[in-house]
Amino acid sequence: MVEQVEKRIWERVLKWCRSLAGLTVIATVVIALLATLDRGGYVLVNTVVTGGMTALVAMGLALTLGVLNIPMFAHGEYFMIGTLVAYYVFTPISEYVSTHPESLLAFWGPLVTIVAAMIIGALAGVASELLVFRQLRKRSRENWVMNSFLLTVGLSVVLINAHQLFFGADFKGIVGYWSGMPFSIMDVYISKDRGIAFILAAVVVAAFWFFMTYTRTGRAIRAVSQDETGALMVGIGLNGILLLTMSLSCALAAIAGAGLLFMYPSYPSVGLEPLYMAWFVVILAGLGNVLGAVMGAFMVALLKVLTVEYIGSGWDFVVPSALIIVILIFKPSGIFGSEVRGVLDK
Amino acid sequence: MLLEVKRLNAGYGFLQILRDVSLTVDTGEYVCLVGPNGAGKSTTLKTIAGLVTPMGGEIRFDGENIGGLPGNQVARRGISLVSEAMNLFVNMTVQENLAMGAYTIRDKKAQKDRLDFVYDLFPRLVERRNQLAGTMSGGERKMLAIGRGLMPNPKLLLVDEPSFGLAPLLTENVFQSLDTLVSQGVTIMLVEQNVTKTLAVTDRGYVLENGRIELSGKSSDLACDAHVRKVFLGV
Amino acid sequence: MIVLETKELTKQFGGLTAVNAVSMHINEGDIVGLIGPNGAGKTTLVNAMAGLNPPTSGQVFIFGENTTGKTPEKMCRRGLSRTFQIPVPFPKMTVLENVMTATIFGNRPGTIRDPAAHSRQMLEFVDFPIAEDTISEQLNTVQLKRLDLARALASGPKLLFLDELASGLSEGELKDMITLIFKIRDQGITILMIEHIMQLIMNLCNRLVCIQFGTKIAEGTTEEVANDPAVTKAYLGDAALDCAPDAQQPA
Amino acid sequence: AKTLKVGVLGPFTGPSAKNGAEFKASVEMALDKIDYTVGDYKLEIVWIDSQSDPAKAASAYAEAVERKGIDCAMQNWHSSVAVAAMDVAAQYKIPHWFGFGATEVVNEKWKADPEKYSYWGGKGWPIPAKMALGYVECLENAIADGSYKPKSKSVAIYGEDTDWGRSLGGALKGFFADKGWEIVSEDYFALTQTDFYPLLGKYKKKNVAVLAGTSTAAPTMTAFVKQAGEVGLRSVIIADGLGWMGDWYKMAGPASNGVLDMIPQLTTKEAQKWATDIKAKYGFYPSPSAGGLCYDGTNMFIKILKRTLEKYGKLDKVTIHKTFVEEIHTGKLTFGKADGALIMNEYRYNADSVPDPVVAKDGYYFPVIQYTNGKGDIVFPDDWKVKPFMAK
Amino acid sequence: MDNTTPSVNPFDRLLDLLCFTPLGLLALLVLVVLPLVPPFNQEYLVRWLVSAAFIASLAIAFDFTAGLINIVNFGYCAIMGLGGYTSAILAERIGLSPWLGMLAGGVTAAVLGLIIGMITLRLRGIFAACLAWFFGLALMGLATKMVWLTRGPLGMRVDRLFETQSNVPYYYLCLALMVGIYIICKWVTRTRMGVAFKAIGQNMEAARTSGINPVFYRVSNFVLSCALGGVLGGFYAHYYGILTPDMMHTSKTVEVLAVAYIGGRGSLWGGAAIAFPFIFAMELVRSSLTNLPGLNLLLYGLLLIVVMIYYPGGFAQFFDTYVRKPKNRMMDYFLNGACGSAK
Ligand SMILES: Nc1ncnc2c1ncn2[C@@H]1O[C@H](COP(=O)(O)OP(=O)(O)OP(=O)(O)O)[C@@H](O)[C@H]1O
Ligand SMILES: Nc1ncnc2c1ncn2[C@@H]1O[C@H](COP(=O)(O)OP(=O)(O)OP(=O)(O)O)[C@@H](O)[C@H]1O
Ligand SMILES: CC(C)C[C@H](N)C(=O)O
Ligand SMILES: [Mg+2]
Ligand SMILES: [Mg+2]
Repeated sequence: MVEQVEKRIWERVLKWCRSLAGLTVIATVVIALLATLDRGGYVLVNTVVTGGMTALVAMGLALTLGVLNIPMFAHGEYFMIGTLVAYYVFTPISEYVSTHPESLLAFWGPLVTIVAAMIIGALAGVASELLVFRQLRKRSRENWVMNSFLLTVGLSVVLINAHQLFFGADFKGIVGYWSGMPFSIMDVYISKDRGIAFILAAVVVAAFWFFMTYTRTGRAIRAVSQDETGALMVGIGLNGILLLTMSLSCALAAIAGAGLLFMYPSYPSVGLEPLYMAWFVVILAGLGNVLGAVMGAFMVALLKVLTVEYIGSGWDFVVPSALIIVILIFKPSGIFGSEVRGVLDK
Repeated sequence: MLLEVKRLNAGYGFLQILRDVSLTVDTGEYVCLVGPNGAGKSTTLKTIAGLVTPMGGEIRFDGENIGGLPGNQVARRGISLVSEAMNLFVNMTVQENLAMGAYTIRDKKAQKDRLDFVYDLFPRLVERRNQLAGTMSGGERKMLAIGRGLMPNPKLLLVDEPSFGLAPLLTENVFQSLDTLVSQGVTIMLVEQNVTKTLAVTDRGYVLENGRIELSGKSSDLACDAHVRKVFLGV
Repeated sequence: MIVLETKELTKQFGGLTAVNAVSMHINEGDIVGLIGPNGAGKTTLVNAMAGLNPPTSGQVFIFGENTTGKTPEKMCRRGLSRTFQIPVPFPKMTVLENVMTATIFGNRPGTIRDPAAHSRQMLEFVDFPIAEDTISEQLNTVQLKRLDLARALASGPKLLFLDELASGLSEGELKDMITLIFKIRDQGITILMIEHIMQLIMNLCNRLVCIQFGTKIAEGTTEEVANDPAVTKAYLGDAALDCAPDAQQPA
Repeated sequence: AKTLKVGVLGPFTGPSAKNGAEFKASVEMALDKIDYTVGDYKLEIVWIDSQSDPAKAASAYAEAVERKGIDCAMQNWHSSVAVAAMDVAAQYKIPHWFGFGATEVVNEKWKADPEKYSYWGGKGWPIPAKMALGYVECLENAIADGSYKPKSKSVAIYGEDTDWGRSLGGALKGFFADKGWEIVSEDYFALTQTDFYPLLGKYKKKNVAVLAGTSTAAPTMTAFVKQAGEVGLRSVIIADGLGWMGDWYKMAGPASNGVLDMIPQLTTKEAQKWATDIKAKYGFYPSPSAGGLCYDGTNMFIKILKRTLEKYGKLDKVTIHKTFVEEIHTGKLTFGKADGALIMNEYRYNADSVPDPVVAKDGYYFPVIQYTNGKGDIVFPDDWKVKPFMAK
Repeated sequence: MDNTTPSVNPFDRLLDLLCFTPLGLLALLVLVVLPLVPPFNQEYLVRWLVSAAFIASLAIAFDFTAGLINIVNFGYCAIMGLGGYTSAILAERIGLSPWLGMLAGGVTAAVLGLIIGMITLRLRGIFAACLAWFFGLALMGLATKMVWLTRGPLGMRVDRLFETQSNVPYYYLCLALMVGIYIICKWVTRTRMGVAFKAIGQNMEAARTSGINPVFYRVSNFVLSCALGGVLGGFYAHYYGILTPDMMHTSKTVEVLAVAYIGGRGSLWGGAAIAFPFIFAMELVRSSLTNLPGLNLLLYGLLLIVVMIYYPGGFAQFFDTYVRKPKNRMMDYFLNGACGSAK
């Protein structure tokens, strides 16, 4: 009996390995290891650390695509909101800490900052859903993907320029969250900020995964993504779930923004680069596939690191775009497959 | 009366489909709604289930007016719809689909009981419990859809065209399951194209034409009615 | 004359073999029924024959010519048309424009002088109940299927595939449908139809093919197949008994 | 009274809007001092937003001429904008003073048709090649006197992928190669890039002794310096432009200790007072190289206007242009510490140098500085230095 | 598709042949005389007119793909940029005349359109849009990094088309381009090709089984739309006199897309009609409220949101449903023309 189960699992693993998803994951790992042997440990470490952060942004994007069926172009702007909130919350904290270095805030301050950004990001998501997307949904669901996409384009323009108008265009940045010596792994140094940001990303990704698969609300979100009418029929309040999803997705972006403030100072169009990265990841992994996005983030990170390593800085736009074009040609639904109905069926 | 629909008007956008539809269903009854294509049968069910907003009229369920409530609120009050399109969650397993069906039940024990009930009714679903709904055959999906509709232990089950696109063998199975349910005391309102068959199994029926109720009565009487025979059987 | 023949036709989706080495043929003037349980692979088989989903292996011959892997638009020009199980014609066009599209592109340029008139004729032929300037996304499934049929006929086929054209029809309407399909056959069009409604199958078809799990389990005249124990077990159940052929079947 | 409309071209919105803000503050400060009057002329300012985009800038410029009727204009930040705007200025014969935009292209274009482009009066920033030598000499000096002993004479060139970044990078590359340094790599990255871990990892692996390059965007430059510290690079970093933005230290932090930059210092009392005035009025500390140069340029323009009025009795685009040609391009009219220049000893142009100012220690000159805790100390040239160069 | 009635006079027939209604013709005449009457004869306003006409032309050519076959070419401005760079490089390296250069730009853009068209063939809706987007990003990346050819972000200086300093000739050229592009696109939609475009835009499978070869029609649509974009890119290069990779940026495509969609997708004329008031309003806000930088863009974003929520069919749909059904026969003739087709 046990043997049989083992054999079954083994067979499934083998089958997965032979699928496209399995092959790419294995290839990614192998390439990463080879490059590491060739150039040194920093390749691997950089990939992992960069990948973790990209995952946070990409996951939110995949969520809006998968559940709300909105190809979000304004996702970077919620990242921007995250950086903005974090800047205004953390600056006074760090001033206080610089005069009271022993205070508990030296360690907890950054976390407080990130939580604040998360809350404001979620509220921004709620506002956009109520004021923008729900209005369109009420009026017409026809051609939804395209219309909602244009809405997000408009939203992005509005948010960027609102930042410019109310907070000015200067760079609002900080030195770092946690002071102290960098960690060192495999002879590679990683600053505390990056290390903790990575851990934070890992925790958030894990918590999010748990939430989506095992909780009642998480399941309801997935149900809505697969069939809205069906969800209504079993008693799931659609509006509530859509609102929740939007705020979750925006909160994820805001966490990423706040967590990376030490690298991306806040300014109006800071969200563009994370947005492009997130889109790369989401297309690569499959539109709307939230967990695939996590894997995809690491692949894109590796691609970026390798491009800089072997081709040169500044090509990290051209090479991923070219690769994604190739992927779209051969596997339009992405490596891990797409879960979006409206996009695939229409 | 469990369900009382009074002078219901409904439609899509500016297009009105239902005109002054009135009907009633009593607890424990097996009622059918028949009518030619495009008469508005599915629209009636969808309006009762809250998926289409009524333009006028009243829907009383258990004495409460539920007209205009959104679908989830209606579902919470004990009405379950098994729609034509089934609306399954295709990327979830059978078990997860059933669990979603019991979304309104928070009590773990009660959920378990319902699951056992459904699995008893459709042993085939037990075998398939870890399969993704999207990969199941048409008939299995129909069973799953009915099973999911039964999960919340509804006071009223609305079933829309259970035989649509099903092979004869499976159609037979589905009808048998519905019979079993009725004998277990579930109230059912059935919409079905196969009029002869439908009128043979149900207690009472309504005939809907062009969005209006044209006839109603005991199913056995309707089966002999000249008008019904002319419209549906062409004789 | 054999108008369509398949040899060991196989179609796989990833690991799933939806159609497994099916060899069958259709004679000119036949109405052939393709039956089988849900998910048996009927639609997939028809798609493979019509070029919509090229087969993994095996060959298709239409009018004696090897058309394996030819695109559907080429097949259409050769005289093969089809309707869809889930029809969504051109949703933003009017009913007439829908049919006209097929009239214009399905026939050799120049053969049809007045596409509009030809299309109206087709709509009339299938008894289309709704005004020709209705936008087709407003139609319901049954009407859409009817429109799909008119569209398929407009391109002047010699061979026509019908995928569950009659599901959702009431018994009275089934009778009209039977008459209509005979009318089509009488125009010299050979028909292959997928159907679950035995009343229709028994009344219309002179030959049947039954598949299960992608494999052909029976082929032959209607009586032979309908009485085949394997078919009864896999597909018909007791229902077969209810639907003996009607006496009034036209010649 | 008569009015003279003066356009001020700058990136008031878009990615370099911070520079725009410094421009605005500096111009207003300078004009406040003279109460917006020159002789019997009232000066009226028209802000021309370049939006960091040459095409948009050209439109906005033309509109300022035609709709708002500017008679003359001044300033500018980007090289690409300069290339486009100098055509518009020539088209409308609008004398334009002190446009930044260091690129060689401007000079080439200017020299190809000096008459036409004489309207692009004098640049506010010379081509990078004239400035970059200082860094190399500074390091060579330190090696010579034994205070700096690099493991190998290897250098990596980096920079933002713009005209500015590439021209400075190219110049540095040439100078280093001349002195026998090995160029390990040359990378130009997007202006908005802020993640340099992969690039810095590569440098670390190669054990480069010196990193040399530039970026005008504060987030980019500060991120580069900060992350270099994080990955544990021990190289000498030349980060040209790190200090151009007033608030840079808030982002770079202690990682900037030991970094080399070229930046004029606010050495004089007036200069420091100017900086505190700006802080009081506008809420930020200006940088000497954006705000400071702009302030000097504006004051020099006022001097030009005064001279024009004196000489021709009226101010319009013709007379101002005449002053450009007759007084400035000949080196007759200069602007130095005596006139109240804050940053440079003297802004002076002559027939050889135009459109660039004369680069010399007593003229337009940037010292090399090294940062400690956010404060720069001059380490080169020797006669100005306040501290010796210190290797890490 | 209707046969024209024999009683139509030659003027109306010509008008119909050119796809104009009397109203459209009137609008065009207004645009023609506009730069000659005050206040529009000021150069800066002519500049605005040029950029409006330019955006209008792009919107028409963009709508030819987005509106008709329902694929949003999200890399459109990158393709336009390719046309511009081709023309500029040819002019600089081998001294090709800008007029031929514009054509050459059209040709290279068409070739790229051919490639993208072939590749996106298997893809639907959003995937095709993404692919075109990444093509655009890659192209922009190449323009940035191939410094030896394009001078990268340093910007490439291009000789202008006309010797004069005035913008009026450019305006007329651009207006002519706009009208030409409109007529070409409209003509194509009137032929059987137009029917095929509509059909494959709505249901690929039904189109194929009706005998439409999607490869041919989809690719020809892409090629034409891209070729027109390439020619416009050539115009851009020789008008502004400078090319930077920034002109290929997604935000530029967004601008075109916004105009085309606010104008009304699938109508072709909607974008052209809306471009002029739109550009003028934006520029006016920008230049009058210089102390509130970014406000114009904020308003533009809000406008896009409001239109998309309340009127996703855009101006063209609004016009068709509310204005175009007059009681009066004269009005009807004026709005719809004698033959009832177009503008
Ligand atoms: N979503 C919709 N939007 C617009 N019209 C619709 C929609 N759904 C159905 N209709 C129209 O409403 C009418 C009634 O449809 P309904 O589905 O209720 O009929 P039915 O009696 O269930 O018919 P059938 O036997 O075909 O299932 C039809 O004419 C159909 O065209
Ligand atoms: N594109 C596809 N990808 C993967 N599997 C597919 C695809 N299309 C069909 N299948 C699978 O192939 C099998 C045969 O499907 P098909 O649609 O041919 O069945 P059918 O006989 O027409 O059934 P029905 O009577 O329910 O229409 C099914 O199991 C189905 O899930
Ligand atoms: C002023 C200069 C130092 C920088 C400016 N961006 C240029 O391109 O020249
Ligand atoms: Mg129905
Ligand atoms: Mg089928």
